[in-house]
Amino acid sequence: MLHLPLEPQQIQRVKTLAREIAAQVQDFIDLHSSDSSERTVLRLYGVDGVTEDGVPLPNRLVELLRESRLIESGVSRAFAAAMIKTGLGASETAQALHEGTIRFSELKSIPADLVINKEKELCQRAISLLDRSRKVKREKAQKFGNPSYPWRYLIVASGNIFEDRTQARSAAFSGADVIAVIRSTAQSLLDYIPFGATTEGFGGTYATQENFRIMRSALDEVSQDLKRYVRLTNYSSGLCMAEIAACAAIEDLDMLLNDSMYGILFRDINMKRTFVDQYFSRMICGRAKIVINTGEDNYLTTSDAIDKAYTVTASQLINEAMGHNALLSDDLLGLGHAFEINPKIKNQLLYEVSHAQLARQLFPSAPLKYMPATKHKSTDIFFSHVMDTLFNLVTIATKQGIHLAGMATEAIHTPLMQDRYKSLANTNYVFNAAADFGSEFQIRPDGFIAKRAQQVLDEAEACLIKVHEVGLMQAISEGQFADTYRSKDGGKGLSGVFAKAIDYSNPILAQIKAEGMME
Amino acid sequence: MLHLPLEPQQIQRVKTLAREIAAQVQDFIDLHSSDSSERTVLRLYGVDGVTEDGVPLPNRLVELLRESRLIESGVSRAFAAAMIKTGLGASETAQALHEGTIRFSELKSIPADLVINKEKELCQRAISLLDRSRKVKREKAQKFGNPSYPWRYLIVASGNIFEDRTQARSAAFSGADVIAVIRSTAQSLLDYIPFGATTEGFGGTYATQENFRIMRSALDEVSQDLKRYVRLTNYSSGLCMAEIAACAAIEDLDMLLNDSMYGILFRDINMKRTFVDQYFSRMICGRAKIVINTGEDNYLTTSDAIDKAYTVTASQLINEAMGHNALLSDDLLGLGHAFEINPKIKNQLLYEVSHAQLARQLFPSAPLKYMPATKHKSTDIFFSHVMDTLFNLVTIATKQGIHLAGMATEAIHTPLMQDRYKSLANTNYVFNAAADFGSEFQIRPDGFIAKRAQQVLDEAEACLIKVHEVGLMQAISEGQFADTYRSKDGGKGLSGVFAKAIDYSNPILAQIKAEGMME
Amino acid sequence: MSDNLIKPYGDTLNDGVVQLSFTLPIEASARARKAAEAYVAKLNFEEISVAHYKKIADGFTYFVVYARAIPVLDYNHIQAQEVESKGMDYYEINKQIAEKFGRKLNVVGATIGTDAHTVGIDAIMNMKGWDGNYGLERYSEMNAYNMGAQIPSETLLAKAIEVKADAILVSQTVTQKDSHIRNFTEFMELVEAENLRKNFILLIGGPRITNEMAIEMGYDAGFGPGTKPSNVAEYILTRLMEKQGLSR
Amino acid sequence: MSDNLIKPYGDTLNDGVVQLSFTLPIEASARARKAAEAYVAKLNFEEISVAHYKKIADGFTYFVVYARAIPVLDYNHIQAQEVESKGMDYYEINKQIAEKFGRKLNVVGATIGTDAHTVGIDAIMNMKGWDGNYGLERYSEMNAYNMGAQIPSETLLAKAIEVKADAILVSQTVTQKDSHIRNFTEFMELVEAENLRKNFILLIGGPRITNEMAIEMGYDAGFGPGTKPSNVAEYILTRLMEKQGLSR
Ligand code: B12
Ligand code: B12
Ligand SMILES: Cc1ncc(COP(=O)(O)O)c(C=O)c1O
Ligand SMILES: Cc1ncc(COP(=O)(O)O)c(C=O)c1O
Repeated sequence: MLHLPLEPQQIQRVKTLAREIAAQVQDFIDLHSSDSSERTVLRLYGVDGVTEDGVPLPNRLVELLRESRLIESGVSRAFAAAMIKTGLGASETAQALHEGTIRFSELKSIPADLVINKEKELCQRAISLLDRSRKVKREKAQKFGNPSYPWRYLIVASGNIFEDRTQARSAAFSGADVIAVIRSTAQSLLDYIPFGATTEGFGGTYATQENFRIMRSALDEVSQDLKRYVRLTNYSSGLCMAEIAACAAIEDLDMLLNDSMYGILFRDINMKRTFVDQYFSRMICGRAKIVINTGEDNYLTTSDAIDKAYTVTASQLINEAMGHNALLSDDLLGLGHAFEINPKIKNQLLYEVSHAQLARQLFPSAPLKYMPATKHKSTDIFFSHVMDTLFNLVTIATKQGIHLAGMATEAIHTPLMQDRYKSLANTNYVFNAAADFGSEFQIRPDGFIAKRAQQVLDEAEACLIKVHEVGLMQAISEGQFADTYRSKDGGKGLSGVFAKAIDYSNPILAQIKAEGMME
Repeated sequence: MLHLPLEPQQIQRVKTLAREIAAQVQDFIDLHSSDSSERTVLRLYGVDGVTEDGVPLPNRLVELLRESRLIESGVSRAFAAAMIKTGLGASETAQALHEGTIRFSELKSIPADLVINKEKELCQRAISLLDRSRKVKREKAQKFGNPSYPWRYLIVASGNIFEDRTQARSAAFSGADVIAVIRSTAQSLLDYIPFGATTEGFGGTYATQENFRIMRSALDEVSQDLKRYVRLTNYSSGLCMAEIAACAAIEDLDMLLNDSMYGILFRDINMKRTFVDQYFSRMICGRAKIVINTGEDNYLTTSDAIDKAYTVTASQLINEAMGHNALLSDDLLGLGHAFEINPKIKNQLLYEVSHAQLARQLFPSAPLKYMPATKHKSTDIFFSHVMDTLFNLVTIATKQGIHLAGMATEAIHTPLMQDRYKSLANTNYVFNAAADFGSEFQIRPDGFIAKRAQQVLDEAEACLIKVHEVGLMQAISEGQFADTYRSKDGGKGLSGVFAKAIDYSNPILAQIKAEGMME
Repeated sequence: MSDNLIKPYGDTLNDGVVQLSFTLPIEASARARKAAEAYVAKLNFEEISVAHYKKIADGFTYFVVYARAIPVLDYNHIQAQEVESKGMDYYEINKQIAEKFGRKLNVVGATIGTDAHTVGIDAIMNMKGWDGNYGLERYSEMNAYNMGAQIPSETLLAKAIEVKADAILVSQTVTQKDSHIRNFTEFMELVEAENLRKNFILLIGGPRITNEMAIEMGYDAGFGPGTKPSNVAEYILTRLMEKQGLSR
Repeated sequence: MSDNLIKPYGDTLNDGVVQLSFTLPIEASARARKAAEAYVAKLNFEEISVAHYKKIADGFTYFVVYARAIPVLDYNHIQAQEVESKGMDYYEINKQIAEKFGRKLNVVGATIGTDAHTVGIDAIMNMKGWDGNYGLERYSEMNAYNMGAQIPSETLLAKAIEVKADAILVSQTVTQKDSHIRNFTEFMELVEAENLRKNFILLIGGPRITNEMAIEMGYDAGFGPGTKPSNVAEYILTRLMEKQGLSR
């Protein structure tokens, strides 16, 4: 293993800073919930389907709950009461609520102990869904064969789930360990999850439960054929973080893009909304053993990858701390970073090794998610292919966990089938040709690479000290991250956030919390 | 700089072995000359042009000398006498000899002191040609700007010198430091140098003096434009090694492919002929400061690059020793090696680093010539481009001297203009991105890379011990190199070799030897 | 004007050599290889050499082909309307604006539609600019308003009306399913519907935008990769002078 | 038989996407870019996107293009004559030779003309073989004579006559200016001039050789990249049985 001479005390210091920053945010989170978090509860209770007008039932119900001015107490108890009232299953009850045959406002008469029992029963159902998913995935990995790190991660983005499936099979055939279905442009701004199979997505394919199912079952077949468990990932980002996490858990997805700040910075989603939702989404991921992938790479698509390298590190530390708060074990922390330095910079490769190794050493047991060059990719596909070769080398040299395969056509179009093949041929070759690079070479302890890593860590520490001083929300509004300024009450989705009433109940969250981190 | 922990004593040992092997061959060389060596003398004395039938005058004259049974004394004195006889210049005298108006057999009457004086004059002319070339090149390098190592070496191979010129300009524009005009297939087996400009070569463009001139003058213009001295190289190999060296010196070429064993092994040229000719060719190169490029890379296109890595090292040591015998200074020793390991081998990159660094440390002041993958190149040009990226990395990491740019289309066709561009874009990027790789990383002293280098050196030593025992000629006939067996009196061109008579004279060789290695 | 006939160049004039790579939805086999040859022949090539073929999925084969293109193009018939630039710099442009107009120019920019890419428009407009070339916000003689990304056409136009914009800058990066064309067209239709076309210089830009394209869609000019802020500033200056009948 | 119409596949069936790269002998400019577009249009493409263009020499511009190919190919019309192989191995082949012929088969091989590449013919003939598959010299039931490279056609034929060869193996690697075609043709003409065509199984091989090509030139079969010695041995065995009317 490569090694940078970092001071353990400094690592302690930055981790403590991040922990305290996260704790402050957690105080806020604990007092709030959101429409989408409530919808998540409903989904885990078994509510699915859409109205005649295509409105998802979870949305419709939370809307009704708001109209009844009962939202502050959470949907859990109200829905349990409704179920008792109808004596029917979750979906039928939801339908009844939608049709107005029963109303949230008319359930007060149902005895509290009955409601609480029903709630417990529903919660059990929810938790068992998550536990089942955790077990199923573990079994499949064992049965089919669990690839070792780095996992080769390939995107499909045709906008048609069935075409995506063809692409995914091809990618797996060439060696992909993870398939990511790119989501339709701007889905992050939809305050609901579309329903059913997508055949005409735009810039990607909607994240829907049905799409998850279609792709996961295709990959199960592929895993069987290839004797290698091929993982599936999607996006738990935007206005429906927790809801998507729930659907993903139900459909046995393996990984999710999920960042504590991405939506705020890059989608102008309100920060309160984001913090609340990401917490619940992560609690689900932790319980169902879904690896999260954070989005630090995005900082470097807008800011300079050398000047702002420290923001990646600072954000990773915050994501880790928040992840731990949400009971994510280290093996679920796919903290992000990226190979985004301008290829014209002298010693670009050494810089990248330095940054990648810093992340490796700061988070030794996290399966780091390493992104290829994108911003500086050339439309000269031959040149871009060469950049990816060095990227592949850095991954294997620094033992990254989740390797996003770079595309020679990155600066042109979403990948063609043959682009993926070429990318994997590149990756597979380099991973093998440089298999033991990390143990054969040593970083000169007083050299450029070591000094550079130290500098980034120092800058990250300084940044965290500032953030710690003013609090994370304030720091974001001051533009500390990604050169982007977001005010506390600005952005999309704030109206969906509410303070929990004294009788607020979300037994799922409570139970996950009570039972702690999963093995 | 990367560093392998090699034992200085062992390096001493292998160098001594090689020196003694070369000394033995030198004993043979000193007693012999060849038709082509004699033609070289004539060329340096100013004989050029062809007969009505297209036979080069130097060939015609040496033929006549043979017919007159005077060859064993060398052409120098006979030609000097002929010039006295005609009272004309070299070419006119040659013409007179060709036409039979004078005859070598009829010159005995001319007083010896006159002849010796004429010979001295002619020799002066020859030496001054070489000295001029040495100086001109030094001046041009200073004037235009001398690129630092690694020099990027690009081939042109259109078969038409004028089209080659277009390609060369393009390559230089994209960053080439050296242009190699690939020679027409099988020219190495021609026992003469074709005459004039080539427009219809096959698999390359003939090495002719006129072609040299055309290309060198184009590169002078380019060097002026680019403010960077662009070097020119060609082949001093085959049946006309020394003759081509002479033409190259006259036309101010900078480098020549020239190996002490290549012709024997790969062209089945008689070994005696080769040893004699390469000596004279190298004496010329040393005097005119022409860098030689040896052909060890060729071993690995036929034999396995791991199993037979030691043959490269052994041959480099022999080439060095023979080069020193021929007064080549270290900066003229472009000893060859290659990146030819099967890309499917695990840790291919580490093997290649090991081999390349071994060469670097064995010959610290030689501008090593490093060849890209060829045999294992795929017809999938994208994959081949990736292999070249790692090759480029090894070059810069181990500080090679002369870097032959790898071509993505190697397994398909001789390079197109755009192939060269892509190759250079790859090279330029990697050289810059990994500029200080060698000083930033350290080879683990007890690791795989170090052990592998030691193994190759041990095997090379064992090989040299065997060669030393039986003598180089015998060793070659036993198939010690390139898995190829060549008998002492087999192969092409033996009939052109002769033992020097007691009155043999080659004042050029004598003077170069007497004056020693040039600064 | 005599003809200027051209063909692709491999290593000899008019050899026509072109490299292709593509995938066919058929199983890899000698027959697939022949199909690739036959297909490339339909594309007007000869001496077709299938250098490489490889199965990349069940029922899909990837090919690398070299072949010689047959057609000849008369380069004399090709015209392109390039945006002309005298290479004026920041200082010169500010000076000229001050001299010729005696007021600051107003410029509004945005990425419209659902396109979330801001880096391009930021490169042109933000203070720090691009590649060492100051952005429009930095120009002392300009008021530059960068609205960012995912801006509806209506919002952009409203802002332009509000600040009495001299020029509107529209950026589009995503081109999948021709979304950029749709968005540009929508914006233009909006401007025309409001009868405001003459009020503004309308510029578009993005990684796949050419000047030709812009003009076809009724814009004044289009800017592609590598555009520097000063190119845009110079264009706005000169075009405005032209529109107002001022001499250069 | 119904049609089986195919087109290149990018990421959607029949989208026709093809990648091209080529150089045009013109100076890099927007006009050059347009010329590239116009040229690719002549090659039967639509939705042509010049992704990249770059000056690579005075008067030469390099292009990377993505475009959608228009033609459609009926795959049902494509037939390829593949060399059939049952995948017999060394032991099986030797056994069959012994059984069916009761004598060793004689095989002569060489690289002819000025082509100096021996690695290919060596891979097939030399003891150690290729990729773990024994070469013909190793076959107990064969006498294999590998003459090496740069062998004149006459010499090869003379040797074949001398050893009463059952099969002659001819290798060619260099294909510049179609030298392989010339050499193969010359050898075939020589064999026919001597009226010996029926005496031998004639095989050719090399990196750019296909079976189709071989048959066109009158050879029995052609072998390309990846050929294993056992493929060749099996072919010789079965072809010889066929010629001699022996059942399999
Ligand atoms: C950075 C980036 C992102 C960032 C954007 C961050 C941000 N704040 O902008 C993030 C990560 C958020 C992102 C997201 C997505 N992206 Co994106 N992204 C890129 C990337 C890597 C770089 C683009 C860039 O910034 N270039 C640098 C700028 C400076 O160049 P430029 O835009 O060309 O601008 C110059 C000129 O064009 C001109 N210019 C530009 N605009 C204007 C306007 C005017 C008026 C003028 C005068 C000039 C001008 O001046 C600029 C300076 O010279 C490209 C790939 C690539 N290398 O090109 C993909 C790419 C553009 N993204 C793509 C896609 C599909 C997406 C996503 C849909 C999903 C995905 N595959 O990642 C999402 C959703 C985005 C959405 N809703 O639109 C595709 C687009 C495919 C296509 N052709 O349609 C690309 C090509 C990647 C790919 N191969 O899939 N992306
Ligand atoms: C090794 C090599 C050399 C070695 C040859 C050593 C030797 N003893 O053979 C050396 C260095 C001497 C050499 C020299 C030259 N080479 Co060379 N060389 C190559 C190289 C790198 C590999 C070829 C090889 O050995 N492949 C491995 C073998 C096993 O594969 P194969 O030949 O395809 O054989 C398999 C099958 O085809 C089949 N097969 C082959 N023959 C036969 C015959 C029969 C009967 C059967 C059944 C099967 C069969 O079975 C084999 C096993 O599967 C190629 C580039 C490349 N990567 O392909 C260039 C290449 C072939 N060389 C080339 C050229 C031009 C030359 C030179 C003219 C100059 C130069 N550019 O280097 C000289 C002169 C040679 C001459 N006079 O012919 C060009 C040819 C271009 C073209 N298409 O015409 C190539 C493609 C390089 C390039 N891009 O420029 N070369
Ligand atoms: C954490 C995270 N979420 C989501 C996305 C995708 O973007 P969108 O918001 O368009 O779904 C990314 C993109 O890189 C990301 O990193
Ligand atoms: C030393 C040397 N001479 C000559 C050549 C070229 O071969 P030919 O003999 O065909 O000129 C090579 C090829 O690599 C070589 O290494």
